[in-house]
Amino acid sequence: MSSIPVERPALQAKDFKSDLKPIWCPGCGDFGVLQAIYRALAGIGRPPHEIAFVSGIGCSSRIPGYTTAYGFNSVHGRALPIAQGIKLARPELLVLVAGGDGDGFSIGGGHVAHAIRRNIDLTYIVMDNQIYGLTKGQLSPTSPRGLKTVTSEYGSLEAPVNPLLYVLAYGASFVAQGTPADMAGLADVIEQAIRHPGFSFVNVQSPCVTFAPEDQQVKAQRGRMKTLASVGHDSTNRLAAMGLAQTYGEVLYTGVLYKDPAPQPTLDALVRERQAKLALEAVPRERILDMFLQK
Amino acid sequence: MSSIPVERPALQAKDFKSDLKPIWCPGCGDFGVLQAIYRALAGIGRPPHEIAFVSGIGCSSRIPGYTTAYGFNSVHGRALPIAQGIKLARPELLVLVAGGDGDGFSIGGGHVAHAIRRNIDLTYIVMDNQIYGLTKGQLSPTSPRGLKTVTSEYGSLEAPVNPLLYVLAYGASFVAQGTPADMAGLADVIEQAIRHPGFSFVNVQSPCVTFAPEDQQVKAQRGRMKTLASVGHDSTNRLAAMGLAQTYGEVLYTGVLYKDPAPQPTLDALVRERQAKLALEAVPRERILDMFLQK
Amino acid sequence: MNDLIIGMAGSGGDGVVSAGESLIAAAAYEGYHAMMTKSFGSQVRGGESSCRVRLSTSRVHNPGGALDVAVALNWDDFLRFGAELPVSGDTVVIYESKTGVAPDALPLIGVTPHEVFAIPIADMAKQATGSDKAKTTIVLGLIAGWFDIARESILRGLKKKFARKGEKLVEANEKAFALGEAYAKEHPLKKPRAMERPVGRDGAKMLTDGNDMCAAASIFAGCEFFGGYPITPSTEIMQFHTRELWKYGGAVLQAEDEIAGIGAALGASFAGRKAMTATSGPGMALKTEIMGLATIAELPLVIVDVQRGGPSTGLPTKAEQSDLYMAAFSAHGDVLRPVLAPTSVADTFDVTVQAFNLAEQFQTPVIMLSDQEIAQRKETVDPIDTSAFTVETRKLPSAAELEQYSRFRMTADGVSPVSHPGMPGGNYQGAGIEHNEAGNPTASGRVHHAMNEKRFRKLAPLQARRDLFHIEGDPNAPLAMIAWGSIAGVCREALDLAKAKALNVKLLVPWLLYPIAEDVYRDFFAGVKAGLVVELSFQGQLYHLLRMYVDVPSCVTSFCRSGANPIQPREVVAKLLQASLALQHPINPIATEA
Amino acid sequence: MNDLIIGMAGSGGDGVVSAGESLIAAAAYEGYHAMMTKSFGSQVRGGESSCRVRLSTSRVHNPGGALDVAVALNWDDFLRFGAELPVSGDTVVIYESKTGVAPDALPLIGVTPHEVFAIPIADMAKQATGSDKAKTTIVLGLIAGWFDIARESILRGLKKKFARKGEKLVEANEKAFALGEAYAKEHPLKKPRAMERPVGRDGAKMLTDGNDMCAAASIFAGCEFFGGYPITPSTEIMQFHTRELWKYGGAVLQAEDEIAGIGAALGASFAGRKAMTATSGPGMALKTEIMGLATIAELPLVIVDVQRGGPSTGLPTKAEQSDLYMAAFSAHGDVLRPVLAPTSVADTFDVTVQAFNLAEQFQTPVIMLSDQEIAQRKETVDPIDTSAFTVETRKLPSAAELEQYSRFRMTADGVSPVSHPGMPGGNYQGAGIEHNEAGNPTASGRVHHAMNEKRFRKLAPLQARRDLFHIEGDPNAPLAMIAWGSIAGVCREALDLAKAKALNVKLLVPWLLYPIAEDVYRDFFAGVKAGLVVELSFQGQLYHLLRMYVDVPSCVTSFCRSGANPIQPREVVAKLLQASLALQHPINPIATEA
Ligand SMILES: Cc1ncc(C[n+]2csc(CCOP(=O)(O)OP(=O)(O)O)c2C)c(N)n1
Ligand SMILES: Cc1ncc(C[n+]2csc(CCOP(=O)(O)OP(=O)(O)O)c2C)c(N)n1
Ligand code: SF4
Ligand code: SF4
Ligand SMILES: [Mg+2]
Ligand SMILES: [Mg+2]
Repeated sequence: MSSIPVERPALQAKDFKSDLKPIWCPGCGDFGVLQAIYRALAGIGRPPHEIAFVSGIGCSSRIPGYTTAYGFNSVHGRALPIAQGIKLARPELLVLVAGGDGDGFSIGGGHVAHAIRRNIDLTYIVMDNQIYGLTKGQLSPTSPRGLKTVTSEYGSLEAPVNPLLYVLAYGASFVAQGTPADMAGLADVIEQAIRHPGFSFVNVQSPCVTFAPEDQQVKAQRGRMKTLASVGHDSTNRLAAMGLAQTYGEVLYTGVLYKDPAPQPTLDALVRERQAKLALEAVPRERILDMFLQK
Repeated sequence: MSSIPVERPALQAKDFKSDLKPIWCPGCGDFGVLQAIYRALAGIGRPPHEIAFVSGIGCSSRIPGYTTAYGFNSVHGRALPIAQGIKLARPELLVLVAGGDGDGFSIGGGHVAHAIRRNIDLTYIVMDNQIYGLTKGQLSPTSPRGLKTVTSEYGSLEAPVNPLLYVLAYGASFVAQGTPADMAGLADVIEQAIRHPGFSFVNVQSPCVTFAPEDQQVKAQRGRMKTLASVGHDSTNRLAAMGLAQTYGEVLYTGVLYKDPAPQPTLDALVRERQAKLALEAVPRERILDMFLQK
Repeated sequence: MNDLIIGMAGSGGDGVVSAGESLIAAAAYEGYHAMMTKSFGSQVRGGESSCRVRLSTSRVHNPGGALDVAVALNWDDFLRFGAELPVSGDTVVIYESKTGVAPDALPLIGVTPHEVFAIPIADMAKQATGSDKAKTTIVLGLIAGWFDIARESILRGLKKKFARKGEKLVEANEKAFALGEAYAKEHPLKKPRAMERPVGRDGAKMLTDGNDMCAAASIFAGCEFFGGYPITPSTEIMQFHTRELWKYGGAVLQAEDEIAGIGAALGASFAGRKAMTATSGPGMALKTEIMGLATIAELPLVIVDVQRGGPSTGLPTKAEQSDLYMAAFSAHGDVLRPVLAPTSVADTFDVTVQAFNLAEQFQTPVIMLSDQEIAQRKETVDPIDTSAFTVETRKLPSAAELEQYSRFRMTADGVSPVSHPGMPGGNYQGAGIEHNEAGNPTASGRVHHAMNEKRFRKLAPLQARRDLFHIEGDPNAPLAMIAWGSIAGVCREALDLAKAKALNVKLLVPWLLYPIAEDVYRDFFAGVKAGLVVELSFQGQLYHLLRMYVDVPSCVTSFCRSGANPIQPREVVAKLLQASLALQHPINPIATEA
Repeated sequence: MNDLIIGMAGSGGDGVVSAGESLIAAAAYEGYHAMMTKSFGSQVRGGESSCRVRLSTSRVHNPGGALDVAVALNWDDFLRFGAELPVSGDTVVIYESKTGVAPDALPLIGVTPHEVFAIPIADMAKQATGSDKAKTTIVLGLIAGWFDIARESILRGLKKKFARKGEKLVEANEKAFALGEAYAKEHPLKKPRAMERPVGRDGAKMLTDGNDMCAAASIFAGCEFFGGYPITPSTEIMQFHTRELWKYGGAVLQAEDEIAGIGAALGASFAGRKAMTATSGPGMALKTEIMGLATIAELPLVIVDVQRGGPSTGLPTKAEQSDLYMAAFSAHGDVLRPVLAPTSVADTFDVTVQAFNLAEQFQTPVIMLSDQEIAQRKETVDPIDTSAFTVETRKLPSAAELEQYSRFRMTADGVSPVSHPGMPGGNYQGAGIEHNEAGNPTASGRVHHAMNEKRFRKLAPLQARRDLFHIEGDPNAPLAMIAWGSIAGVCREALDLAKAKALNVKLLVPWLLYPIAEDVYRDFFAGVKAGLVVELSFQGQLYHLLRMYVDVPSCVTSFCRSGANPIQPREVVAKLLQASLALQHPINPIATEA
């Protein structure tokens, strides 16, 4: 093998690191996520210009700017629609989507189900810190009931969203969870997610050191962490995965919760198929008006 | 008993019928839903002016106008937010929400999870006809894969939304399904839903006779219908309910899929509690600025 | 006779719209200019429906006013359309005699039609075909008989239409048609009204509506992506694309809402493809935020707004021109975004192509304001020579520029070459946050002002685009009209009527509504003594928009009305006449009779 | 000395903002007029931060220009704020000597400060307290010492601030303060600058920012519901309500997005409660559709837009006045919707109350355009006599009207009594679709036009609301300014400066921005020889809005600039001077020196 010249030099994590210095608070969990993404991308080996990395708005949504990929730090909650447009327009690209719990499950919550049921080949990474970081500490949809924040002086009265259970119910083809408290595991599930054909979702419990309470921090996480392998979970069983997902907020399961053993064709693949088939029927663009002639 | 004068004369279905003649197509399933609502409301016995009935836009969303309740035929997809505002502002009202599959699970899909996690005491009835009726026959989020419509000449490439599974994953306190093919059953689940304290959801397979395919019509439904009682389903088991919900689109289960045996306090109740408690701390409105004085 | 307006109404099942379509198709085939509008009751199916068909030997600019022929298959249904089917003293009324109404006691208030025929249409249909389904074929026979129009082509169309339902049905309809024709011959009109023959040859005209024209034009212009959500009266644009766009390697996303629709389209544009979305008022409202993102991210995008009556859900099936303010101003921050409007089905082609070209050339969202009238009416269109159109594409960075790529580089014309994912060396961060030339976030007021200046400056060339404006009539006329969108057709007809009354009038029709091309209007206003800005909106939005940038002479006023009750050419002429009289300068004394 | 501007910058942990707050609180307590703004780097935590405090014995209208005192705990941090902390030849510069910079080699380009003190602030803090955390307490001591200001009150404040952290910390800070003060006494300023004493008594002033004032005012005005979603720089309004509104039987919904936020608020209003939402540009964009619904459903609703730099995400932490177009026009269809703007923290009270009153009185959504500057700056406010304000509530139907209730009855003033769920007999259908008087859907053009007319007509009384406008300066002055929002404060100061230069200027400050109160402007323009409409936006949006309805004289021009680099009073004065010279009519020759 070693004598055969490789087409491209192998890429390393540092090739995905941009010159922009992250403006996250010192110790923010998102630094770990960023490292894990560098590693995963190096593992995949696609050059940065073939990657489109889309995000919404939030501390976490700044992440594309810290990579050398084409980035689109769009508007709050709309990363998934934009990413779907990119992938359908250029299916040859590797399309990553990332953002916060608020971005993804509050304002952007309406888009998740549809991205998933379309099964477009995207990887969606949510940095779930149970708080609104960028706007300085308001309740997020994943904030636990009772949490006191600047918008819940007397404690939150609402049950949190369960991202894992939701995406399983939406029929996601690949669902995993990780935390920067386990960097190797996190890089691994992200790489698996990218490799998986179809919509893949990774929930990352990425602590906000500035606004999230003590029990969300890395130290407390260690007490709640459990690998899915250690509980003998069968990651091809969606209903079992839903059962485990119900413990979201208590146990912090890491690893692959669900992976479709026989992935359905992706929408981008189906679209390409349709395009190829119908191309035969196309009249030239400049003669498109012929169809209106009264013959 | 008969000698004690009742405060209000008992209400009948016709008391909830307005003078407006429905402009649905002859035979539309929504006529049946309307009748079932009249009956359920008569069963409940609250006078029409104590009811706020909110909808979005769609054929189905016209339903409030055919009742004598206070109605709000709002904008497409936003019935739930408006209804939540009404209920939080006036918890003493009975608040009903209704609309189509597109209204509820496409454009309005982002609001459902949040209405449910807040557990506001609303009843939400979706007239699920697997099509966009009002706009004349486009794909809806519940349209089955492969369906040919005016927006899917070559067949839909997307998997449908599963309303039952979604709301179960969101943690809805009461989830049922009905069809106008079984009027008594439908009126019954709607009445149960209204009586249930907390967020209740009723999916009604209400056929669009004009645009939906043959196998969605009442006649075909009869072949797919199965009461949940007949399969011995335990409606207090959410995971079991999720299992059954996975057959959405094939089997048409009717009855109560899930009912929280120990319903959590509703948000409107928690809010009232908070208001009562904090009222003690209130300075008069006209002295609110005192807090800014530098003492 | 060289102009004929036919209106028909019946119940949902009667098929009057289908009959209208047969008629206009036949007329178009023979080379008539024609236009057809349809209208429905509020019921989704089974309610009343109507159509108006106007045929002419010269160009037709609008659906016209009072009917020459009114066909009531049922009086209740007919009357529900009120002002949409106006009967005058010149109208020939045809109705189903079985409704029991006596010809001298028609339920028409305040007007006696020229001539009335109570005809047992259903019975005749039954006689010819064994069922009353062919009622409208009888009507087509009557019309062909009386007006001597398109006989062969109607029969040819009926044959095509019923062919796949079997030879028997074809024959039955031919019989029904013949029966109607025979009735007409036996009962000649008091005042014979045979239509003149059109010029032109069979099959040379196109026939389509504005929505299909827009979608087809977008394919011509290179559109490769459509993202959108159904909404009346724009849905047909998406529907067209779901049939056609794949053939060109494009893709269509029927999104979960309008935000996702425009989001996906913007994504496709970021990925280097030409992309569009289409919607109507409520959907436009939802797209506001992402339109702003497209502006600051400097990405091409075409947004079609098929206007209907507003505010809110408003009047979903009626045309209005009340979204202009929204198109020009709906975004936070300082935004300059071109707004274009077609005025007919035919020029929907030109304007759609312009929209794509401007979007690409200036890396900007462009809004095309169509309206329900243009979008959903059928119109004959003369052949379009597509080779006369250029198709623009965005300026890509050169290899040298990619060496040290700076996405938002300050260039002389404000347009910076734009890369897209997949292009090595072009890697950059797109963003809605203010950025420096490299694309990195900034909070600097200086950079922000410079970037605003760049985003405005790059659109300056639009000021000189006189090809986006049309002046009709005598360019030195003292009386003036300005009209945009479907109402431009009304004013074109008014221009002809005014000329017939010897009023000296000119008409300015802008395709480009915003930014305001100041010199075009200043030049147009020179020498004007009185003028009208004619619009189908309550406020007269273009009139006020003009005032923002141009000193509109006080003799030019706004003439406007809310939608669903369109301004008629004769009303415009009456206003012009009034203005001319008020100038104490009676151009033609006989005009006072109007 | 009667006006003092202090600017400080340091790293996140240095606590300069907290020190500024101590200083302004003490000054306010003593009866000074004061204003404080703060600014942060882009890092969420641990980045650089700065504040500006302006103290005066008379009213303060804006944060001011060059600093009298510049405090750099770290030069890198200080310099990052650039134009926000301008040093002039009059500035006293104080900096941490340990940074190694020599007093004669400051990294300040093109300016030599009046006097420079390199002080071992950290060391002094350590000496006093054992740690360097009390650096800013040293600075407070220096300031109190040199400017003889608020000594007792600062100490009183420090005591309160550190009390719950223990007596030891209080003592340590008192020691640090004394050390700073002693340093000042030992090193007197070249030119002594002791501040004059304020008039007024201790504790009589309020101190707050615009967001808190808006929220408090809304409670005074009867608000019972807040629905919203966090967004900078408006979030504090919601935060206030989540603490307070429950106390008044109200409720707050932190919704899942801005659409749900305004939707819930509209629902609460439909249910008969006064309701509001608050947001900034991107959120406003999303609320567009439901704002249109509120207009056609004729429901009261207050929408606060705290403007920041745009378009899109733009400059989230900087003020701009570029959402005016959006506020006036963002909706499809013909919509008239009042837009108000406060100009200071103090009048945010008045304007918020007006917003609720207008909403209720006219059953309409009302937009209040605050901006980041007003919303987030702290300001002293003189006591407000709330009993002088009326609080309006919507007109309910009488018992007789409920007998045969017609929700949208055509009334003389266009306002129809409105019921709400729970009210027997008032049952009606609210809707976004066009409706007749009873509230039932219609597609009639006639009814539609009449309803548009009603919805516009009911707002006609706004034209006469001269109380929503303020004319300052000589009402007959030939030079004029118009300014709204936070820039009004800049122009108020410019007015004073102009007067000092013997320029005869008047200033119009509108609270009501839209609809344009035509007569107010016409009257104001009478006799004006030159004027400026001063705005913090690229386009000058009010200037253009005025032109839509009023013949703005050509001598009145737009003076505007994008946000994050505010126009300064002296720039306005320079413009006025230029204008006055251009008029060939030198009002005062010495003015040419400026
Ligand atoms: C339309 C819109 N609404 C609100 C905001 C303000 N905003 C920015 S980020 C954010 C939430 C941040 O929380 P999350 O998505 O969880 O990301 P994090 O900062 O915690 O990583 C909000 C509310 C916005 N930028 N745009
Ligand atoms: C914002 C917005 N987008 C789109 C529409 C157009 N529209 C009205 S109803 C509807 C969908 C109707 O389908 P569904 O909700 O399933 O109701 P149905 O008519 O089938 O009962 C659409 C797309 C609208 N009115 N507003
Ligand atoms: S605020 Fe929280 S999420 Fe944001 S950068 Fe800081 S630690 Fe990270
Ligand atoms: S179109 Fe379908 S859903 Fe609408 S009224 Fe007709 S049958 Fe019912
Ligand atoms: Mg978060
Ligand atoms: Mg439906």
